[in-house]
Amino acid sequence: MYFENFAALINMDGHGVYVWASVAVTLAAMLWLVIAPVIGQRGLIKEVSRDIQRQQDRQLAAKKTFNHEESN
Amino acid sequence: MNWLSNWLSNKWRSNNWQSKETSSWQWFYRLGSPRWFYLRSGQWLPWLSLAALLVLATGLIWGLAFAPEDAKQGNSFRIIYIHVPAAFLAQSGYFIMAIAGAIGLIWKMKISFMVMKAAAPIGAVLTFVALFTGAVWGKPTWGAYWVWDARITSMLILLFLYAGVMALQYAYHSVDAASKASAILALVGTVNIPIINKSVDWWYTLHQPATIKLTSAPSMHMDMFMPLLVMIVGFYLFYALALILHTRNEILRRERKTSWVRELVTAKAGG
Amino acid sequence: MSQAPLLSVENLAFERDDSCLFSGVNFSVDGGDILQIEGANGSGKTTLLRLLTGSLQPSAGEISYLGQSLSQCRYNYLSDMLYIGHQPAVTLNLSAEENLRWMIATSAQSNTLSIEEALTQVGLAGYSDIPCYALSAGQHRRVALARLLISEARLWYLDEPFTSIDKQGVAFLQSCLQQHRAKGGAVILSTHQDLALTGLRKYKLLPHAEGVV
Amino acid sequence: MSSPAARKMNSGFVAWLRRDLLLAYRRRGEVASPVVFFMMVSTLIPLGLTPEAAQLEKVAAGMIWIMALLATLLSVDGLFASDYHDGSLEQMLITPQLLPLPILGKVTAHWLTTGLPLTLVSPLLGLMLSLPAAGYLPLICSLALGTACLSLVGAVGAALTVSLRKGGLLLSLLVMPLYMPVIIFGTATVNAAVDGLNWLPPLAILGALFAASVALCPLAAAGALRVTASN
Repeated sequence: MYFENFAALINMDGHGVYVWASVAVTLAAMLWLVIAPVIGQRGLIKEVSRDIQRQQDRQLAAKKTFNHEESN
Repeated sequence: MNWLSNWLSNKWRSNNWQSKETSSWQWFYRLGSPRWFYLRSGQWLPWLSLAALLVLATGLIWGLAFAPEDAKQGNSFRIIYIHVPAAFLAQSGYFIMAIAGAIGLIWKMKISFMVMKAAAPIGAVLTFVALFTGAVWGKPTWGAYWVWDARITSMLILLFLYAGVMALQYAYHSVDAASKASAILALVGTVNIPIINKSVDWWYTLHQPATIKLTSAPSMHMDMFMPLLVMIVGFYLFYALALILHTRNEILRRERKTSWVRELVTAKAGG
Repeated sequence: MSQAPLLSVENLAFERDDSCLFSGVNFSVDGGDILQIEGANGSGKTTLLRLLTGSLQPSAGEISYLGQSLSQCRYNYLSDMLYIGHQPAVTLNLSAEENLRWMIATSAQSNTLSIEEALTQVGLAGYSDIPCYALSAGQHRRVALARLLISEARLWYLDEPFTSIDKQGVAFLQSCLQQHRAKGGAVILSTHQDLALTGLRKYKLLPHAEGVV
Repeated sequence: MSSPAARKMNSGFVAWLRRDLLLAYRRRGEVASPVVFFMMVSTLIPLGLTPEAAQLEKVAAGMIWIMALLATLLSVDGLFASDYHDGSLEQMLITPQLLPLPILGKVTAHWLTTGLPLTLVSPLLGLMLSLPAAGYLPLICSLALGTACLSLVGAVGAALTVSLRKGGLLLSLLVMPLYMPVIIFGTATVNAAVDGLNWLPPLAILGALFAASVALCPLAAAGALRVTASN
């Protein structure tokens, strides 16, 4: 390691604040770029499965009314 | 003049490719199938994320803890290991977006429009990261968070260019119109980026010749340069990962009415 | 010798944002034909006409002019075509005469009929130098229809040409179509009006299915 | 077809140029507004900054250029809008001529009715903002070339946003970053002359930018109109 100890690595001769702030913001942004689509995908899958459910319900309802009319 | 008029008319957008010449270009068109891309990219994802994580961690630890400090700037120079790769990817990201848009316009490949749409927010976030790290780096170097440095000014303009593409993308209700219009804008921007960068460089040297340039690559020592190289590779891997993830969502969103997406979703919901 | 028809449409389909508006549209039109496109609102009549003018691209199928695909004879085809859309393309700040002069300048072929004469025939005599914002919607239509008299194009595409013109205007337009037919031209128009024209054929656009001639 | 194609190709340019000039003449009040805007903002600058000549002359060139840019941006929004609404644009898309030529005609008319008047009144503004004497000729030359670039690039933005209801603000967002090189070399031309340097190199670059815009912008605008106007 270039630094003598861990504290020196954190401090970096007074420049640590700038370096670590940059690292933190960058990592946060990158993490967000990966996590946002993963969360988004879950939402999308839920939405699509709800769509499918609704469509099935509609078909079922249509069948029922059709049968009903037939029996009359 | 005939070729020109044909080109300007819509011949080049003809979509006969589905029937013709499927043999030699098959891989290309198969790549164009959203379904194929979605299923295949799912297999790549674990490996890609592992590789990106490893390379980024290596580069970051190497750069922050093991590389020697810069003689003039001291330890604050270590911001280079995230600023430069982010700026690099922000620029190439715009070209990737424009190329995807061009492929979409010319070969009418749906998937490339989806890639284009996915690339815009990723590029914008990376541009923002480059701007932020540049500003933070400026404080210990020049004593101010914001200095109208050539590179940072170019980055700011790049952020505006990304914002324009994204705004146009969201302005249209029709997906087709949004894709094509923003592809044209991205292409116009691509032609302009080199001009903008050159003129900003020229403008900067005209006004204040830099005393300390943030990134003085030629004078860089090998020990400093290697971690930077590793970080750039890591950022590229990360970019590919993010692009694939965003594209997959876009595929699901646009293909939600197709049977393959429905099968996929019912399989996932059941299992 | 069997000659290629003036305009033929094969298996035309159009989809926008992954939903299909219509598909499998087939018809051909020759000199002396008047084809009326029918269909419910939203069935794609305007879109079909725009596909024919080449301002929209079909998702599948082919439009050919004299047996050649449109991309091969774009200049000749567009020179031989006249389209009047929903909007009559009448600029409000120009007078009727200026509007017509500009339209002639941008279209490829025109006959020797004077603008004054054309405006007289559509019933706008004495209105030629009044700015069009002072005219009514029906009069705008008439300005646009005056193009029909001056144009030498064989193919006319008219989108709802009978909207907002009065009875006289309808009669005039019908006689205009008849004359064009007699000269060997062809007309494709969309309207809900029942027309009493010789040589009239109808094509019904059905949503996402084949139309019926 | 015996009709000579070349003659007709020209007529697309001339016909649209003449029509737009005639329209501009009919709407003189509307056409004058960019120039009035240009003049009005210039009175704000001494009020907002300082009336001192020594300070004004430093910012004069840049301010005049920024105002010219904004004035062009204000007017370029309407380049295709009224044609889109009355159906003329639809007719333009189906004329047999090459589409970039009518577009170039319209842009030329736009420059003649905004860029040129702005260029012509700019010496007056220079006077009001105490621009040094050496700066006038470069100001006129650079504005003449530069506003043409602005009109051409603006046409692409106008074509991309023509069918949007609130296109104006979006248009400025799209086009402004593309204007940066023009403003850099435009102000540099004037400042070089004021500083007693050779002002021809930046002007030459401005000329190169103009040449590139003439060649590429009508093509891009044509592509954009085919996408946006039919939707």
